[in-house]
Amino acid sequence: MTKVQTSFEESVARIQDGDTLIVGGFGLCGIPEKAIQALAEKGTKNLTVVSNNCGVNDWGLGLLLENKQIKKMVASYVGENKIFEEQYLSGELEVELVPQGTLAERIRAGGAGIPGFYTPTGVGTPIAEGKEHKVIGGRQCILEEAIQGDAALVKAWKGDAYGNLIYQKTARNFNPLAAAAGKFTIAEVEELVGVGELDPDFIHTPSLYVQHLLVGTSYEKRIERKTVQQA
Amino acid sequence: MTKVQTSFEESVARIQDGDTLIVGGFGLCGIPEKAIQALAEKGTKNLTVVSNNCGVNDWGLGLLLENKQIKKMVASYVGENKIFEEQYLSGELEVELVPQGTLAERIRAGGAGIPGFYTPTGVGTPIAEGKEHKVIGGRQCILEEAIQGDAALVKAWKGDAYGNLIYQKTARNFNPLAAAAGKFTIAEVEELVGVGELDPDFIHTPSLYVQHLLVGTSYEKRIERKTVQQA
Amino acid sequence: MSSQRENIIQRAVQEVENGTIVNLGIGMPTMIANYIPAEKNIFLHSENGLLGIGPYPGEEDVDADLINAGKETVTVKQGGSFFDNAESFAMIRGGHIDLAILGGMEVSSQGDLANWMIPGKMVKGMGGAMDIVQGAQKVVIIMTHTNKNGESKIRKACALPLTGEKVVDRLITDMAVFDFTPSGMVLREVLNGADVKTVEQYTEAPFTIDEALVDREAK
Amino acid sequence: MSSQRENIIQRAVQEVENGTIVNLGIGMPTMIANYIPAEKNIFLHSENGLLGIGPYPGEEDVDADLINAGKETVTVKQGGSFFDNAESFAMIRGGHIDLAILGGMEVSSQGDLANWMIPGKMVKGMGGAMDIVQGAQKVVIIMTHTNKNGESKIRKACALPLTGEKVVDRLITDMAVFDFTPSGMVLREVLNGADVKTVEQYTEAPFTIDEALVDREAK
Repeated sequence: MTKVQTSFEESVARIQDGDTLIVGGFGLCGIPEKAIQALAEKGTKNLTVVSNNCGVNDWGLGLLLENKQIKKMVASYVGENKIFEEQYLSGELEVELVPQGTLAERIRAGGAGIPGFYTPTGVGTPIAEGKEHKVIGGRQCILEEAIQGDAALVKAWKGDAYGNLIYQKTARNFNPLAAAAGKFTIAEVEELVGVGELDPDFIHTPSLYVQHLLVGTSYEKRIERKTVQQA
Repeated sequence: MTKVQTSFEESVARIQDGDTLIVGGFGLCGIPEKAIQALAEKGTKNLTVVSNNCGVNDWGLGLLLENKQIKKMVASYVGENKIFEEQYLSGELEVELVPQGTLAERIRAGGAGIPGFYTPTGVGTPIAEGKEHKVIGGRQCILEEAIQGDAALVKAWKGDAYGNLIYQKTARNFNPLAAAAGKFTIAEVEELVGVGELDPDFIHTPSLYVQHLLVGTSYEKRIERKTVQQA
Repeated sequence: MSSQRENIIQRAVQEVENGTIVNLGIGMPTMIANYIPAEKNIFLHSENGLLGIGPYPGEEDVDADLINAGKETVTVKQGGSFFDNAESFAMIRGGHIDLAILGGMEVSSQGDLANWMIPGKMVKGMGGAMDIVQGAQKVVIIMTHTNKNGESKIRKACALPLTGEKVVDRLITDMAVFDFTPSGMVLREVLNGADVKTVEQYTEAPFTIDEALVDREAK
Repeated sequence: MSSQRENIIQRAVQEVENGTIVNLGIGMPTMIANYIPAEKNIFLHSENGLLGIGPYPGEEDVDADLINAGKETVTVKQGGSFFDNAESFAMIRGGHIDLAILGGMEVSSQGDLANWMIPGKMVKGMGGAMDIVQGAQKVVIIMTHTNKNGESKIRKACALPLTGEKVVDRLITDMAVFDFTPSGMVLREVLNGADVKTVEQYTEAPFTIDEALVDREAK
């Protein structure tokens, strides 16, 4: 019943060429550093990656870009990455830009078995082109479809052997949504705690969403924009 | 900035005849006892009440039924209440039965600004009659619409003056969904704690969903089916 | 408990595999929990917002804030969790429940289920049943083979309003086990001393017979 | 900071009312936070999952797990909370944010906004802007009145791809404040020494002039 694994290499070997992968994180905050590194080493190709951003040149999902492992990126903002720009302009990389709230909701819908939903977000913009429109409750909306992943990579703060997870501060971001929407979810945690140590009233990702759980060590947790108070 | 109120009577006076009211609770577990009692005393009429169940004869939403304050009930299961049966069979009470998961999702959608969504739940059943059908991802679905309340009544375990709430065990049930879907949300808590005492990583209902917060005393918390282990 | 119900439960509990997430319906299915062997590590899901239902509490541990979907006081298992109803049905609809065992009133040969409403009688509501039959990875229905008048509850087509269309994976009665496959309803097992002939006699719906079962009877 | 930007921020901060929930866009809008008077109890919402942004941390309190939507390290205010992105945008789309202040590239006379994409240039993405303009109770856009070539950014119709259609409630520039009403765009205030004539000269979009403003200029 334990989901604890010890080899990131073996866990990411579950991911096949051509898979759709949902990856937690916002910018470089709360990204599954270790699983991404293992996947970069593994070299799995033709991935469709769904994640709010695409890392930076030499970190996070940028590592997979550098290796040309990503065929298509689904994201809301990709402005922090030069390699991304090159591959996109050369036509190597397919890109689907999705408003952040719609992206979050589509991933949630994927985990929650809601095949599609209507939202006013994007009406009258290029995002709405080709999408079904419907007025509901007096509001013009467009139809958006759920996103499910063949696999999901998430990063949590603490987890137990059953796969219960808690996240810290804004490192939560897309992680719980990704965990639920992955058919095979690999969670990495900073700390493995005993079963029963996490308060059942305050578990962010209940155990049933997680298939593999690994403990990562020496997290870099790079900061994109360190801002401090002027003393 | 404090949302703390002292009079249930004054708070429920915000609710008008004919309003749609979303009420937390599952069976008699986690119901907003005090606000319901105050509303029964106030006598507000022609209410549309959205709640998973409708209390029992002499407790919970059953008190509003007894007073004939409810015009229409939207629920998933109403089998525990004799008065309900009488009013329904006499045609006094309008009833919309909604599958429990669809009810939860419709209330969540109301709070989340999702006007409608597709679900496979209910396809091929009386629930699907008259609803738009669509095949998404190979799955036959029906369109369900969001539910918003003019007001919501919820019961939490602890809350702070800003309106942050936490719930206990299965008393959480529909309460966080109702809190978000009410245009005016009245939350009652067993304990008021200082601002900053609730861990920001573990708040179930963030403050912005709550308009009034009241402390209830001597909760009855009736049990419908007390079951104990045979020694 | 009648021996009929006891027999059904005894067979149904074999469906529960180690390390799985299981939702048990209200009534007879709830009782299956008491028969799950201790060596199987099962997480029982309760749709009112609990993963990891524990045993009924001792008198001193009864907690009004901790109930199951049948509104009975329960406990929570180590490693369990609480959540709201949107999350609970996200688990169900999203395919995160491995197995659901529910009661039935009628099952059709194509795997339709009716278990929530009898026209002319007071409608109590479907609760979470319509969501569960659509969402669980495997849906097992348990019911007596016939009604009080000895008539088959396994029908060519359900007469009662449906809970779900083509949703049943397996049906367990006091007499037989059927699977619902793309090529129709298949008799897999005969139980409690019944034979294929008896099952045929008491089953309105047409079905085929598993080869292995034919072989066994031929011996 | 240029005095133009400073002027815009000074006027924009007046939009922020005590006791409200406010989302500030990346860039110039983020800087508004520094100008909110301490006596106003505001909860700043950050769409990456934080209600109650506090000031930038001291050097020793920098936490990689605590950032705002602009990816800057921040702190959390007492009474704040963290949540996932589905919840964060449920707050936005569901109308639970009282005020959003965002930057703009172009605004049209009917309140259309373009602020995410310049054809021919590398597309970086819209982030949460399309959700915010649809969901916030009040949407205030801040931008310079004209572009580098002195051309009006307030257009009859936006030339750039839209972020949202008819979504702007108020526009604040270095020269003027406009409101978008069912009867069209209305000039409410002239700022920083500009007069109505100058505003008319630098504004491509047609607008009417608030009566009170006409009266004031007539004096």
